[in-house]
Amino acid sequence: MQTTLKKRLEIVIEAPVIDRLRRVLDDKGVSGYTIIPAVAGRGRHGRWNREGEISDTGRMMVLFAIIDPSELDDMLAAVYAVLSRQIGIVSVSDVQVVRDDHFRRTSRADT
Amino acid sequence: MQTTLKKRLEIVIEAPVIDRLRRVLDDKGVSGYTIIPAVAGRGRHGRWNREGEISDTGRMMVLFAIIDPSELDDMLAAVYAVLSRQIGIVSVSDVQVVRDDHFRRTSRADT
Amino acid sequence: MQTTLKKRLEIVIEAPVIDRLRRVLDDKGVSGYTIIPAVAGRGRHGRWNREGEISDTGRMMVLFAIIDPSELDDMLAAVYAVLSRQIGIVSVSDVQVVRDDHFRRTSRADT
Amino acid sequence: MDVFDLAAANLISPPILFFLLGLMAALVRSDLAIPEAVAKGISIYLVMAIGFKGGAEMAASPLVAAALAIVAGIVLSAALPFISFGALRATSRLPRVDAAAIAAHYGSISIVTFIAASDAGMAMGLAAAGFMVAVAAAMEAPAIFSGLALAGRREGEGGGTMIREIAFNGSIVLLIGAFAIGWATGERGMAMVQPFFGDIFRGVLCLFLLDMGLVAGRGLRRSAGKLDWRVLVHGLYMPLIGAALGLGLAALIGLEPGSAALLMTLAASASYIAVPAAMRLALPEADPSVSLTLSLGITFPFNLVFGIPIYFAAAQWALG
Amino acid sequence: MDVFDLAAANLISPPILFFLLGLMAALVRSDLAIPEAVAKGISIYLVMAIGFKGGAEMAASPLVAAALAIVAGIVLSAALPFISFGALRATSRLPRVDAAAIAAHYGSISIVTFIAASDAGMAMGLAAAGFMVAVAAAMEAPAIFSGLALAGRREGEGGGTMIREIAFNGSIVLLIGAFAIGWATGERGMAMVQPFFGDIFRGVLCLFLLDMGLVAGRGLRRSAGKLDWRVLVHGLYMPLIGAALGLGLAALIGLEPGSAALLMTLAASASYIAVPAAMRLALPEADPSVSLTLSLGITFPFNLVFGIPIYFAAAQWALG
Amino acid sequence: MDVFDLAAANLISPPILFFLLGLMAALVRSDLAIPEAVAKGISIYLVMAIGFKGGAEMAASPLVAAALAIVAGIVLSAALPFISFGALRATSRLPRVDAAAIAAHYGSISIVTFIAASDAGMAMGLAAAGFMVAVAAAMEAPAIFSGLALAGRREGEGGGTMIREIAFNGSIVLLIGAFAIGWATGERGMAMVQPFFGDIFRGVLCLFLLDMGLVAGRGLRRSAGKLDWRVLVHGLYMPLIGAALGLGLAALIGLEPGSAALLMTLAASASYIAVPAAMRLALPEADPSVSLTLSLGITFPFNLVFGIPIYFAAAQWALG
Ligand SMILES: Nc1ncnc2c1ncn2[C@@H]1O[C@H](COP(=O)(O)O)[C@@H](O)[C@H]1O
Ligand SMILES: Nc1ncnc2c1ncn2[C@@H]1O[C@H](COP(=O)(O)O)[C@@H](O)[C@H]1O
Ligand SMILES: Nc1ncnc2c1ncn2[C@@H]1O[C@H](COP(=O)(O)O)[C@@H](O)[C@H]1O
Ligand code: NA
Ligand code: NA
Ligand code: NA
Repeated sequence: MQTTLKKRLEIVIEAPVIDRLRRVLDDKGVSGYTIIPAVAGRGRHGRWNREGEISDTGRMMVLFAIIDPSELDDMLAAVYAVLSRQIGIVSVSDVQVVRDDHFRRTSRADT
Repeated sequence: MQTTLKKRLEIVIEAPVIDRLRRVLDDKGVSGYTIIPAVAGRGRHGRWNREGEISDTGRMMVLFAIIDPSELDDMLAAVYAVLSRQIGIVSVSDVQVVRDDHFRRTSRADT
Repeated sequence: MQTTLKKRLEIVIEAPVIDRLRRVLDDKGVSGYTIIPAVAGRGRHGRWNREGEISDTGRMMVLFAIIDPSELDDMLAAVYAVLSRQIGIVSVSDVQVVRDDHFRRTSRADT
Repeated sequence: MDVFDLAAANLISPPILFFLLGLMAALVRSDLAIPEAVAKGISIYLVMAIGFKGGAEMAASPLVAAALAIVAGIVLSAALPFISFGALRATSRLPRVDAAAIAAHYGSISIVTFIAASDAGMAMGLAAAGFMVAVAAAMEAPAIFSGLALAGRREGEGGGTMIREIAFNGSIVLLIGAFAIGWATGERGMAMVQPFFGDIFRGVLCLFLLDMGLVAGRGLRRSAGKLDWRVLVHGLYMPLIGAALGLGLAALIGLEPGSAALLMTLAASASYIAVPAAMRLALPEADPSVSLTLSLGITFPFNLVFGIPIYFAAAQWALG
Repeated sequence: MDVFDLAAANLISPPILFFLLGLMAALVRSDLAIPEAVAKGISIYLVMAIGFKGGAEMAASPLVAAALAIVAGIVLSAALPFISFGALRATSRLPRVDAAAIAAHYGSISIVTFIAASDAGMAMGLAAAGFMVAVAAAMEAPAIFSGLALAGRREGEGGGTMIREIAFNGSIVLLIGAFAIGWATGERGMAMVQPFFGDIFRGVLCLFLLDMGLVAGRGLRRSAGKLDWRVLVHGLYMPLIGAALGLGLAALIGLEPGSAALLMTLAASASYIAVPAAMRLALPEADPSVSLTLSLGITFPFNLVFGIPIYFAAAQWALG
Repeated sequence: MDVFDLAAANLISPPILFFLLGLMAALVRSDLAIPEAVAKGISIYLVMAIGFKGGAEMAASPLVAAALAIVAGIVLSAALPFISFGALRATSRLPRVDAAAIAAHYGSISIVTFIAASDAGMAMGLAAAGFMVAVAAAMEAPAIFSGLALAGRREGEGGGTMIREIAFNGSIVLLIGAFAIGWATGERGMAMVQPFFGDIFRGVLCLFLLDMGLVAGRGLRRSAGKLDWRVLVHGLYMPLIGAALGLGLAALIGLEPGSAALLMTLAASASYIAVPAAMRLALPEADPSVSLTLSLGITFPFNLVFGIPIYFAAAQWALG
């Protein structure tokens, strides 16, 4: 099958900020993303574990978005505008996709 | 350590179809996969969020499978047979594994 | 933006052993990791599904850690010391990160 | 009580008020949310409790009446999609497959609407026959086949697998199972579990309806302005058509007012759990957001707040 | 009862003992854990129940007294952060922004501490006025603005968004909503849901405090030795300062002892749900682990075990 | 009542019927499922409730009798694995390490079986001594060490860490903690939480056993045909051996019938939570699916449906 190169942006970010991050990605017109809850982890801010907690503070979420390489710099800049003051990390890797049209940027989010 | 190149297939798919997808992968003899629940996301079909929902409709699951590069085309074809009519996305990336034998295809699923 | 090459270590491991794995990573001074619960999967040990289970046995967790390429062999060796007798898989892929300093190894975990 | 007293009593009952609270909280974008696992756990509790109670009351029900009511329910479930489909195609420009999918939702039922109506009937002193639980179970599936027929689909994989999946659908199995257990253990069984399945039931229902309000409100917010108003009003008049047919059949088979009002409620309610999942498997081309908004965002609140008192008033006026 | 009898009775009540059990289990690194979804579900139940009961009792409360108490609460919430900030800056070397964030926690309240105190008061026969629930709701937010002012922040994005987010914060919406529903449905409504929101309340509280003990214990273990002792003792004397001011205001506006003890408890308690989340949005430079350890690991257990009986004893001694 | 009446009464009690419903639902591949978080939450509730009640009843128990029963329990837990191991090695071709792992499961206990038996005893009017809860707690761990010894293992890391992990295992800590709290607060404490920990207990047990049925049924379906029948029957005769030894020891130390039946049930039951997790850490070479299928899929249903009435009948016949 014919595949196209895309970038997979993976962001680990503290839960209270996830809505803000989503707004930024929506505004930039990213074609899509998926959010997964993490249950435990470690980083410079220490170890954490979710079991039995009642507040969202201190929990991390993992968001990944598959985007076009041409949009990468723009997205990274936008993501860092949010992330620079918050707890979280970002990484980027290469992926191949089949249905290229699915990952076209939209001028504005559809919501 | 000596490592071998594999492909990491990552599929985001709507929850009601996950069993069908599993059946296809099982039939193809994929050596393994792991399924993770997503809690929120966005795509062409709009934004979604799980908190407090009671139906499985509209929720996405993330399935990833580490497979041999030689099997990739075959698997992609099988996955698309399911996916083409459903909501979801597929991407493929390169990964290295150490225990190669663990990822050998079996002729038929063991269940 | 200027990016640096890192390795993304992804480990699928049975839940009862996750604390042992964390201890090993902490001792090695890995700069961070994130743990995500899986809900279903398949491997050589068969198919599994979490719905309604009450014991942690048989559930898998996914841990990923973004580390420096120079630390890879060392980490893999440590991970395998735990993993070789347990159920689980390991894979490694290339990722790019922006804030390099975030992923520096610490001499000892901060907990 | 006349219809206005009933409506007023219903409107200021805690369950309905908590539903409205949830609805409003979602509309003002509050982050109030009940965890998914808890909401699912509560819905399992409610289905178990309603099934068990229905079964325990079966001793008092004549079997012939039960059988007649079940047949009436199946007829309603199979027939209503044709009306819904006809109305949608006549008034809107929805594609065939979308109209068929929506129609299937309206033939099938919402078990929570049924539970809320049972509770309201109990609060009004209009108890219903225990077998109405079995009628609810029987009405879930027929509509799905009508919907597939309307879409012109003769599923390859669908056939066998679909029937299995529907018949062994979790909430049906639980409802029928709990009903059978209640029937088998009777009053002695009921006495053993009364504090859990009886006493705290209405309070738990408040908690669940709060969540339903949140879910419905979020759905509305998400799709406000997206839906064609001709599709939207379908969510308001279709329940009334269903209830009217339900009343007719209830009169025909001689149900007393309490049970008749429940049959009307079942006919008027639209599925938002079982049918949407079935449609994702059988008619994946149909846009799930339209039918879900309609059944959960429009019809569910309408029935809960206005429909239920209307159905009870009508049943009492016609059959009381 | 004198203060020692009160303390003893409080200490051997099941809710407190389950809290201590959780604390100990976490300290010995037991893997005992209550799933997050269940803990959230229970906290929603507790807030609903306390709000509903407060509302249902409003019939018996004069509205002027309620308004006075709400104003007193707002004053306390807005003023306490300035005291907390001053004390922290005078005694420790915490950066301005961290001290301001902590101060905001101490002006705001912990609803679970409030619930435990209401329950303890009920067990002692010292019932409080229903409107104290409204006071609790009113005290959540003002402290956040004081905290931002202390940090020298005039948020760009913050302004509008923040006020929205705080006002429509889930637990506030639920508390006020349930209060309004209780008020609207009164005794009749309360009778309908008494078994769920009343009878099993204290048992559920035991389960929840077990979890709070686990959470507090884990927090303590994680940060033991990391916190400067000058910051740490803040978590012990600040509640006493808050309670003293609360007692003064309660005397001024003429609250009876039961309600006064609750106002003291609110002033003494520190937020660990709403304020930490708000601070992550508005003051992300502040280290969340310091303030969370302080409010959840130090002040919460202190209030639960020692504070509550002290506040009740003091209220009774001064106003009884 | 003779054994057949007992069996019949047990078989048509709601808890057992809900278990069978779950079992059947899983076998017909229904998608009925209770969310994991809810199932865990309920199991925490059940352990808390049974522990608390046991403790509250300790006032009525002579301490010497309690100590004797605990010693008997420890002896059973440590000894049974040797019998189980011998039987498995003699009749099947299981590798040493697998046989040892299974044997450890049979020495240890299933707390849910114990809870179901207590509830059944209560329904029959055969109450047991409060200290039987402590016996249950004491029997969880010794079997693990016997299992390790049988596997010829002298764990390096295992030693210290394992004992910690077992002793501070969540359900043990909670069971003993709740027991201690019940003991400390006595009847006054029990009265405070009776509606939650007492009245609704049996209803919650129904919900939990529904889930256990689903879990057991799924396990059976997954491994049907995979298990050697010589291993499989072990899951049926081993509980009877355990119960017989339990009865002997109960007679020796002079337990009354209600408590004796519980000791028999503990001896007969096999662990499926604590031991499987311990074995994954200590004997990772052992195949977890064999032992889990045996204890959860064979022995648990057997005890629940047939074993418990047999043990009560035997205890009453021998000691009544
Ligand atoms: N190197 C890493 N690999 C994977 N996840 C990480 C890494 N570093 C940090 N994280 C995650 O991001 C969270 C915040 O990171 P930090 O700001 O370093 O505390 C951590 O708690 C982890 O969940
Ligand atoms: N570019 C993307 N990156 C990551 N996840 C995506 C992307 N596009 C879609 N998804 C996920 O797949 C779901 C369905 O996509 P869609 O069919 O575009 O609505 C979305 O709700 C997301 O969870
Ligand atoms: N090739 C694979 N790709 C993704 N996940 C896998 C793969 N193989 C195994 N797993 C996961 O690891 C678990 C244990 O693997 P195994 O030891 O092969 O049974 C499985 O249940 C899956 O969740
Ligand atoms: Na209907
Ligand atoms: Na305060
Ligand atoms: Na045993």
